[in-house]
Amino acid sequence: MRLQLTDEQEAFRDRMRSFFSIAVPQEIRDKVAAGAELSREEIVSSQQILNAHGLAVPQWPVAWGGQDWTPVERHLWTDELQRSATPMPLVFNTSLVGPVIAEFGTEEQKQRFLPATANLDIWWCQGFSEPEAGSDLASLRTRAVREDDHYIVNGQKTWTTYAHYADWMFALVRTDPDAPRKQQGISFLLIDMTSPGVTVRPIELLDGAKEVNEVFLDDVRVPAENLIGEDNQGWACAKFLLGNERGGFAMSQVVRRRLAQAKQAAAEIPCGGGNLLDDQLFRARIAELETTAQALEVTGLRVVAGSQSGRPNPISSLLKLRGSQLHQDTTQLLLDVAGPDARLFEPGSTSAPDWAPRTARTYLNNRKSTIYGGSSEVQRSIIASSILGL
Amino acid sequence: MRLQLTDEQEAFRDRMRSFFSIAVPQEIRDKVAAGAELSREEIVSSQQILNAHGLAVPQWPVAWGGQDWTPVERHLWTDELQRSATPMPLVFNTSLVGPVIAEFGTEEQKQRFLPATANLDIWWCQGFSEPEAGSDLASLRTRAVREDDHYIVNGQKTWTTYAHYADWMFALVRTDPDAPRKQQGISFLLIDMTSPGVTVRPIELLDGAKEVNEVFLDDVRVPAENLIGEDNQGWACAKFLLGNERGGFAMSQVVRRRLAQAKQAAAEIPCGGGNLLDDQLFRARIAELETTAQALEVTGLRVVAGSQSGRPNPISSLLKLRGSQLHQDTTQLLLDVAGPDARLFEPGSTSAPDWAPRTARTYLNNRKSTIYGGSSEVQRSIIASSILGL
Amino acid sequence: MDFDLSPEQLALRATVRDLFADHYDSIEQRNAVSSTDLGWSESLWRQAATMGLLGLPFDEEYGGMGAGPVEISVAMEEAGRVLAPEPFVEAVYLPGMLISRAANPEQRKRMIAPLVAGDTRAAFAHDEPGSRWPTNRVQTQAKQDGDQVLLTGRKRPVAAADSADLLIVSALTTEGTTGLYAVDAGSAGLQRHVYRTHDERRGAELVFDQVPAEPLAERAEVTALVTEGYICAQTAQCAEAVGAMRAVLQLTVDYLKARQQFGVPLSTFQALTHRAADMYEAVELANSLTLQATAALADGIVDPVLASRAKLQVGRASVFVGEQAVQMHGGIGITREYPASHFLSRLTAISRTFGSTDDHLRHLASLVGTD
Amino acid sequence: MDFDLSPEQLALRATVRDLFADHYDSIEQRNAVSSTDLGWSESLWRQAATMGLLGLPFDEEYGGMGAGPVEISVAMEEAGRVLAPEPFVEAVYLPGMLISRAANPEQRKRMIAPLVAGDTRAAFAHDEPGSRWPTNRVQTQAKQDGDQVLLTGRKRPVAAADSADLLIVSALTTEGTTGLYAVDAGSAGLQRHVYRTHDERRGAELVFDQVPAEPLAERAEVTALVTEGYICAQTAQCAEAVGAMRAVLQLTVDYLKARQQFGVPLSTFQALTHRAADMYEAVELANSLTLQATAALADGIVDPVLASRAKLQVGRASVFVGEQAVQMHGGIGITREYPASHFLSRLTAISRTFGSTDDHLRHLASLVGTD
Repeated sequence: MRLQLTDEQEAFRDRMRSFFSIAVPQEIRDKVAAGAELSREEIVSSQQILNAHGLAVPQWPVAWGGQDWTPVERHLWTDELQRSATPMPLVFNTSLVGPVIAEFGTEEQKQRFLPATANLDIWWCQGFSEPEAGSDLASLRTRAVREDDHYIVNGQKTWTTYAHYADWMFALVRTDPDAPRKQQGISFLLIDMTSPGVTVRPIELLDGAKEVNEVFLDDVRVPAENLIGEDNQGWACAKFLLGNERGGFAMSQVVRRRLAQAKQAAAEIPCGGGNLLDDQLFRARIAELETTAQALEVTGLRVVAGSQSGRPNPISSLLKLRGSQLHQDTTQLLLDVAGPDARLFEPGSTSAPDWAPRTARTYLNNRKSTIYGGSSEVQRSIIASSILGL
Repeated sequence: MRLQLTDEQEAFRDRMRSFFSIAVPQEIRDKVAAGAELSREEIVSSQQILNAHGLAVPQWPVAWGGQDWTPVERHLWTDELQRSATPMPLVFNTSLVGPVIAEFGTEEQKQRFLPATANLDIWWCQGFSEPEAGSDLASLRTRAVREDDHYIVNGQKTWTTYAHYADWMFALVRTDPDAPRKQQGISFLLIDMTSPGVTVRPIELLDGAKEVNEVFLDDVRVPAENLIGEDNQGWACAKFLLGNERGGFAMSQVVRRRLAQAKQAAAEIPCGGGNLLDDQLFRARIAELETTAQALEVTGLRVVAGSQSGRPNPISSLLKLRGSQLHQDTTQLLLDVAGPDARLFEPGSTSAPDWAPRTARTYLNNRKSTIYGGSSEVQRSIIASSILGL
Repeated sequence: MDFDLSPEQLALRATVRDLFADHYDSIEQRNAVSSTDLGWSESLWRQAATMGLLGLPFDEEYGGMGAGPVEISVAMEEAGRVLAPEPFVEAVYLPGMLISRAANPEQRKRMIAPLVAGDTRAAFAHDEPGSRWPTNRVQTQAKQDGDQVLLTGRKRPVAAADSADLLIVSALTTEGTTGLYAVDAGSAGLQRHVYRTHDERRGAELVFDQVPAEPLAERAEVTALVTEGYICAQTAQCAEAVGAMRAVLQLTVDYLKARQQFGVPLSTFQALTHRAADMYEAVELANSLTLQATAALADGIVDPVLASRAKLQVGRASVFVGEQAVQMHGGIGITREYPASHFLSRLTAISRTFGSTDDHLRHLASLVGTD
Repeated sequence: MDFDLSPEQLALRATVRDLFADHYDSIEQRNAVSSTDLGWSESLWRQAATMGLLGLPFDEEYGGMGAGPVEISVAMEEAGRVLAPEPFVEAVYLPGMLISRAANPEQRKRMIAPLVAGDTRAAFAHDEPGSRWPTNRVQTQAKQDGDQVLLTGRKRPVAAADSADLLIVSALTTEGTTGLYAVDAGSAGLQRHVYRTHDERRGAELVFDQVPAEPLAERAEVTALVTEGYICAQTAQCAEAVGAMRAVLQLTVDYLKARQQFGVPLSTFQALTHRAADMYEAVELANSLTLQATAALADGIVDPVLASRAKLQVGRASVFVGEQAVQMHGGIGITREYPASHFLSRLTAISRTFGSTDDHLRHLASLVGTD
């Protein structure tokens, strides 16, 4: 047992740290650090900078731009990316559809899509959720009927993040409604968002953000060559993909940044005779959060150090379950530190500092983190069944 | 809306308060206040004092020694009893079997049992739980087979509080194993504990207390005249009884006493530069508990003030659910205040003050309060189904 | 001891419920109103004035109903149920209460009657940038200039100040005492920077530059007065929160029954139904302390401990119930098209107004003593 | 970065597990041992000495294994799984560590070797009535009397002092510094008042009346030494707690599968299975910080923040897991005949030894700073 990094790992970390400290323009990283929203262009341009240096998709096969890194090195890459407040590469591209195409796609599909996906020349969105299928993903209803060399797709997807930015959607569709189990009869299809019959309607979230959408698919013609894997075998792709989604939740540097910001701001806020940072109840709240953050970090390292096979470790459900709650707890902390000014919704209309109103948006927006990507209830069920055998 | 007492109610309360301040010997009340265990004799003699003044069974029909009080008066009686640290009348007698006999018994049964029950000349224990039937009471297996003018009873009861003190047991037994629903075919039987075939085995609890028992019933002959209500209609008695059990949980004065004791002790305990009572984290913990205690008290008063019919109010599930947890929270508070001395199990072996070791016993013993009398899980199910309609 | 409402109070509740039902029968109707510039309904306001709702706590000589805290709580609980955005507390009850306590008879008549009639609205400009409950170091200056008093300083946030006609302003006199002043919101030298809140209310930052003001009262009473005003206002908001929690719990229960997942309704999942039971518990305990705090005010008792305990219990419950309602709705819970998210926003705001939950816990902790 | 045990450590774990399995295969066996006067098994102790378990952290010149914190944690986690009542930490590791740091070579040899061999046992007498972690105002007096030092004072509680041969005692010198002293437990003038704990351990209150003592060290190192000793001991106990939590979680999971209520196994009730998932989460997070604290000690780093964070996380988890294990077992959970209640007792004790969870939170709060 040895928790410190080896000399090689330290050297690797230092290399990442010095690269990320300058790779992406400071203005963009300042926005990330402040929790402000990035434009599409800013996200694209940062990913392209990373990709130009081979650092956008390290988890991919080397042949397609990946790096032959150990799990620890991959962790250090993530950690240093976050520490520097560099925008993360677009998760839909690099963690979700990319690995699926690399694993299940034909050589032709790989050549067509993977380089453009790594470079964010194609912006992907995820067409999984449907109005009647939330946590119960397999009950999806969007139909795809084969007609010669096309599928005709009809249905509705929802909670589609960045659909309004996306060039393509990877979607689960039902190709055999008569299959004995509902998980069978589902296929994994790539859909060009410019196809006739695709309509995107934004859904306004509770914080006012317009990042998710409904996507209506009316008689959309999708060439059969855009099928990934076998017909009716899409559930295998989905399971592979969801394993990666769950493993990707470990934004501890974001939590650390929020804690640091809360402490800094608290030192300026009057409380009792002194300031809020002197207050023992506040300090105890910070101490609890810092302890949980550290416990999650070490747990994440246990997953990283133990992952030989690349298969998802069931303990990653724990990281998602507790990590999402810690995210919410730290957004709530900042909301409380911001005080009365947090309630002013639109930064800039008064002389209140911009960060204060933003805390309410961040708090409200983060309520989604225990719902999306496998809700906390689903994570508890996974732990109970696949770890505890209940 | 008026939360203050009327003049009549205040006068009633003062009458109770002055009576209870002297009725029962001070030594006994000191033991109650300190959370020490009472002997059988002490419990009997206090109840007999109350009964001599008509104050042991006010909730019974007036004809059988009860008082024609309003719900508020009955509440004030309980509250003042507790405030004075007078031992509560034995719940099995006064709240459980007594009202059942008064409601369902024959005139002969009433005459035979009720006066002796009120005066604790008969000590009752409750034969409901069985090894295989915990929260699922109706699945009990103890059989009673009618033979001429007797029932022959075979089976096993468990968690039987004070069975080792008891003269009689009121028990649920299965008289018709073929009934279509398991709630049918159950009868309510009174069993003389001195009958041949009755064996009591104490169960040691986690705090070392020997208050609950297993009771084995081997071919116990019970005269048919000891059946309460109709054959196979015992479930009606049980439901009536359980309604009273749940309503009886509101020992707020006990909670108040623990909070006061914790604060007093904390003022003597060094912490940082000063004492524990100066510590803001400790004070916040007290403030939270005092707030919850008050919220529960007012909720209890809402139940009292609203109970016209005498039927159990479903909100009493809430009082049991949250009240039992508050009891546990305050025992944990005292445990923490007692510090290292709490761990010394047997008071008296060292120079540690007696109250400190007792806190651990009380904490451990109180774990039962969220299990017995309808577990917290059962209470949540009741709230979900009968209040929320889920 | 009696927790029941009188026949008159029950009638008031029914009338208020009808009024809100006419305007806010659906979240679409409510959102349509709260997205206007004003952010609330002038027609509802006029009806509220006509039926006496705006004048509930005020004397009959000013057109008021001579009612009290119980009636206000009854009305505010109904407002909470439908998330009514009208600033009853901020624009009428709180400033009106300060005026009725601090002002002379002529001022009272002149200022309260039009509030009650629905012709004007007021706002209480007290908080300044950086101030935190319960301490507010007022730095706005009140300077005597010949006959008149001129105010200079900055107030933020000031709820309902966007549409107020009359401002009640706290300011520091040259003698170092704190006074209350009435200011015409249209005065020269006064800037208003209007803002919206995340719970879709309105307010303004006010910048005073030598703005003429009319004195109402001076310290020490001002501190006690503001404390009393805040306790009345926060208790009314507690009742509003109870109404909101009841409504969003019902919404959640209905959703659990209707929504199917994995081939069965969500109500078959015990982890969810038991959490709903915990939400019920939270709401009822919050309700109990709100009732108690309200009853104390009705008896003329201004008790900071009772008020803070209610605020603590309501604050904890608001966050738990609001967050879990959203959580149990899943995706639909976090969209603005569905009511759950609006309830969370409002409950989040209430639990951080007139002192946050932490602030009140800190206050109660400071008051703990041996009995 | 590597969380795996070495082959030697894995072999140690297997050996220790077998040792405990031989003695504590059932709760009846364990209860039979812990209800004796001694409260633990002398035969197990001898075997532990033979296999080197008692000498794990000590130098080979004293018969020790020259191993370290990782090996101790491995052994203590196994002890926790079966609730082994042997006082490894209290009677050997903690006092032995103090001796090895404070004593001169001759004393070390004389005192540590018999501990390692299993021939004697020690205890660390430091706490005095009323003292609370982290402060302990030592009032026991050490007076020079000719050649010898005489101790007078009272120590309580002193874990494992009931059966100790050798006492390591902290006392105040006439110069006002704190020293460590070795005392023969059979000395004249020393009274032992033996007690049992609720978790079925043993200890004694010690009353010293001019008891001859042998000096080991003096302040200021003593304070640092005790801090270091406590951090080592509490980290070992954290590992024990992790073992106990793992075992009682497994016990609970097995019970949920086996126990039928309402015609179905308890494992069909989602409120219970989801709580089991929360227990798993609590155990694993506690385990993570215990591993980290252990690894830091293995690297020679004595970090009070890491140690207190582990203690906080383990303390919170211990209470939650212990209480919920009992709760989910229902009636059987609160009897001494069934293991669950014993796990709760032990976890309750650990979460309040070497500082309570609240004490460590308070300590961490005092250390919070801007980064």
